[in-house]
Amino acid sequence: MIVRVRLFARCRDLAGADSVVVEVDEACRVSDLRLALGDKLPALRELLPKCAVALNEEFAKDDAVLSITDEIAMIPPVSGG
Amino acid sequence: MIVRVRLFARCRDLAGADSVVVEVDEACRVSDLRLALGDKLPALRELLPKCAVALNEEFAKDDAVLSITDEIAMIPPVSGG
Amino acid sequence: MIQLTREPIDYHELTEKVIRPSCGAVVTFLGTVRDLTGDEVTVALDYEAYGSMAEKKMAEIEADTRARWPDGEIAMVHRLGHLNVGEVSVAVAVSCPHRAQAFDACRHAIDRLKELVPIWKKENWADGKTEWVHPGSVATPG
Amino acid sequence: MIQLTREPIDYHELTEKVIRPSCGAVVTFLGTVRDLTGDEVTVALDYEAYGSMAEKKMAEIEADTRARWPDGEIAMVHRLGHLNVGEVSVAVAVSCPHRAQAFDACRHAIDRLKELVPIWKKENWADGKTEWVHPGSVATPG
Repeated sequence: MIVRVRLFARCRDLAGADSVVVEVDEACRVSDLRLALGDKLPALRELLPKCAVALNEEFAKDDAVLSITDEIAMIPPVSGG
Repeated sequence: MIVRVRLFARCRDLAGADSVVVEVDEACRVSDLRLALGDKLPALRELLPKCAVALNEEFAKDDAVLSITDEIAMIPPVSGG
Repeated sequence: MIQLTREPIDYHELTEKVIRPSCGAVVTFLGTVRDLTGDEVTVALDYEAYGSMAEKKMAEIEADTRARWPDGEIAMVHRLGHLNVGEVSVAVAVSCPHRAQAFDACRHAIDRLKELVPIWKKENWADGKTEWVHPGSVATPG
Repeated sequence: MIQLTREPIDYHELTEKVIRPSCGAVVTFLGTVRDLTGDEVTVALDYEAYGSMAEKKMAEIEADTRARWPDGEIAMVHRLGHLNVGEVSVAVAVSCPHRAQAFDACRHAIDRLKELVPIWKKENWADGKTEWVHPGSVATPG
């Protein structure tokens, strides 16, 4: 399936875009998504392990399974405040 | 010697005055002053043991010796804030 | 900066005063008049001070707080006179480089103020009676 | 009440909003832009958020703080966009019956905000370079 992943802050700068479309298998897990993103955007590889993944605006664990309808985002370490 | 003692809050209300003049011996200590005040103003006797004594705007210990030039005040338990 | 005042406290101005380029955190504490003390209804408070000593003690607390948290500013104001429920009786604003320091320094300053500064409040109860608040002494409604 | 805004934060209005007759203490925390980070000179910060998730997380922190300190109010605002040194980036105002609670509740809320809310700042250094701040990741000046 094709999913769109939102990118923020340095992830966005490194990718040169505020989202990226990647093709992943059905029943793709968050950990699989990380690998697919690293393949598609090698510039992100260093930062990806530090990022959280949000599914529908909630932090997701690495074994969570993506759904085609999920809003997906990479969350680099936050620095608000 | 004759000293004037400033009174605040419930001390003042109980005494009916914002200061009181008492006669004390030379070399009077703070503890002696408390006794002299209790003799002069029996209404204060219950509250006096809870009060601090200030000499020249500084908390004084019971064995501190009064000077005729001291500014003397009874400080009932504070409740600012 | 320390001050006693009979006017409403402008805590916004007080807070602005402590903001510094070198400080990333400001904590402002406000004491406000509560409507209940235990089960009794307060309609107003009257604050009285031994003014000169209160200012001296507040200045000492300011100096002590600065000595413990040297990088930053502190400002505190206590109001005197008649205050209605919801009005601000005391404001303490502190800036520090980081937030943990700012919280600790502000807490330190207000804790010392409540312990050491000769200021007293008189409760004005709903039934019309009044009573000086002297913690630790036996309450005698007046 | 929680809010993201691109306008300067009116922290006075925010603080007024949480004052309650049943609460005797208000603590307001402000985060302000510092001029130094370590040895490097900051001239400005740019804040960016994943807006919808940031609002959701702030609402969760508000609810969690209320659950822990049920008596009182909480309001928090985070600013986004370009901020100069000394400007307020975040404000958290909390009222509680007593001051220890108000300090603890305000501290809890800002600590959680800095830990959980998807907001990022970009340093604008004096030499014209910029750099996203991602704690725990290797810094790569951009």
